[in-house]
Amino acid sequence: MKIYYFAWVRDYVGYSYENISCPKSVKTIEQLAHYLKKQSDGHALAFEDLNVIRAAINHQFVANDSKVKDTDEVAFFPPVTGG
Amino acid sequence: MKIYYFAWVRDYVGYSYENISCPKSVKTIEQLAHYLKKQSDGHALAFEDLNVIRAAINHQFVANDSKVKDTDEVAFFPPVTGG
Amino acid sequence: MIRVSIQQEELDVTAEIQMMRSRSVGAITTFLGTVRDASQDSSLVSLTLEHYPGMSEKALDDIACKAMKKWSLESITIIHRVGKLEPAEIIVFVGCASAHRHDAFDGCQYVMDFLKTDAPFWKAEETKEGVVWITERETDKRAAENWLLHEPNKID
Amino acid sequence: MIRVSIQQEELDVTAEIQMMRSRSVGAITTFLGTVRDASQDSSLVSLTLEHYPGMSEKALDDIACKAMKKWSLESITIIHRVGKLEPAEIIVFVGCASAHRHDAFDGCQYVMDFLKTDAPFWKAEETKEGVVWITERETDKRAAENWLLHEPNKID
Repeated sequence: MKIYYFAWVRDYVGYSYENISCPKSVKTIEQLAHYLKKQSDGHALAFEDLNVIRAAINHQFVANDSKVKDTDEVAFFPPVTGG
Repeated sequence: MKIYYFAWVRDYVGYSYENISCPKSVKTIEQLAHYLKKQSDGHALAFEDLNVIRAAINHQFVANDSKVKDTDEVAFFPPVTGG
Repeated sequence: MIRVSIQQEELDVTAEIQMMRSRSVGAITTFLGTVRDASQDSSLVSLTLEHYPGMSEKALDDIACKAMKKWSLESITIIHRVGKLEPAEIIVFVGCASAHRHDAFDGCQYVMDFLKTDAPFWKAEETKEGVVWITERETDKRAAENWLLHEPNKID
Repeated sequence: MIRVSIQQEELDVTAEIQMMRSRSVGAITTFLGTVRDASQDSSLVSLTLEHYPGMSEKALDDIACKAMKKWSLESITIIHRVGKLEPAEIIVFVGCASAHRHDAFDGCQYVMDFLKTDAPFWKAEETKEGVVWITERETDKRAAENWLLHEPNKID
């Protein structure tokens, strides 16, 4: 699964992109976040509070309970602050 | 009294400016308009319908019953259409 | 800061915006009124703008002063062109600079709504059939009156 | 017509407005978001804008499409800069062209309100103390939500 990180989520994780093989048990964004949290101290900091993280699947904003597939492009980032 | 005309009011009157001596009986904008109406066929056409004419005294929009003095700068024009 | 100009010359939008930029400004809203050909057969040749010199500057300044009191604005620039203009040319430029975007938007819209009803400018349209003075629009009167009924909506 | 650009380069406001002018356009409303120094001691050094390439273009196009459906607009241009910007530099340009000014104003404000909440851009402020990511503003969320509650006010 292709995963992109932006802004401070990327700063904590230490990478802007990861290609990972998830266990079968990871079926939603929330489950994916919990799985990623265990990958490193940086990941743990990044995913500490899921309330301040947003996600997108294939360039669309999605809710935490949205289903993810191995072929999806997933992104994690803080609430947007453009404009 | 200095009187300025603008847009189609000026087109009908034929002048952009007149300096006139009003009779003492002319005390308001409305009375002035009625007085001017009698000056020429052009004036008559310009002041035919006072509902579609606006006035200013010394660069301020005023109502028809506003008092005018001989030393005032008065202007007659159609409703404004700028911008 | 209020800047007003009534001019025949074209205006330089980039330069005007440059004047409004500063460290404390976060939002600049501008309105450009352009010569629109509303005729059915695209027959508008030109638009001639007339004004009441002396009164027009004061009227625009009055409107800008009221907007500055009503919203938190750093500056307002109003440039109104006069004389003969061609289709698509700029007639009026209104710019409002503020720390926040809602003040900039509301201020700009307020200035335009009152400019349409309270500033002594008149337009004459020239088509193949001749020259016709444009008459007042009922919707413009209503737009200005709406501001008197509603207090500004301070979201930002 | 919808035009979107995400770029590091400065933008030319005059050229963008030129693209939006036409015989049938009477009103062009633009919004410029600029780098504001909100610090107490004027210590902002720079603002860095990051985005999600691929998604950001689509998000801006989506917002513009919704605005085009909601109001009578001839064109919308959205230019969002990314990278490192200095105080007072332009971050975003939104332009809406319409026959009438109320559509142009509402369209522009709508695009800005949703751009603040629905487009994947992030800002980091650099001051003497270091670099800090800016957090979401509650007022921006409310501004966007307001559009979902109210239908546009067709005065013009």
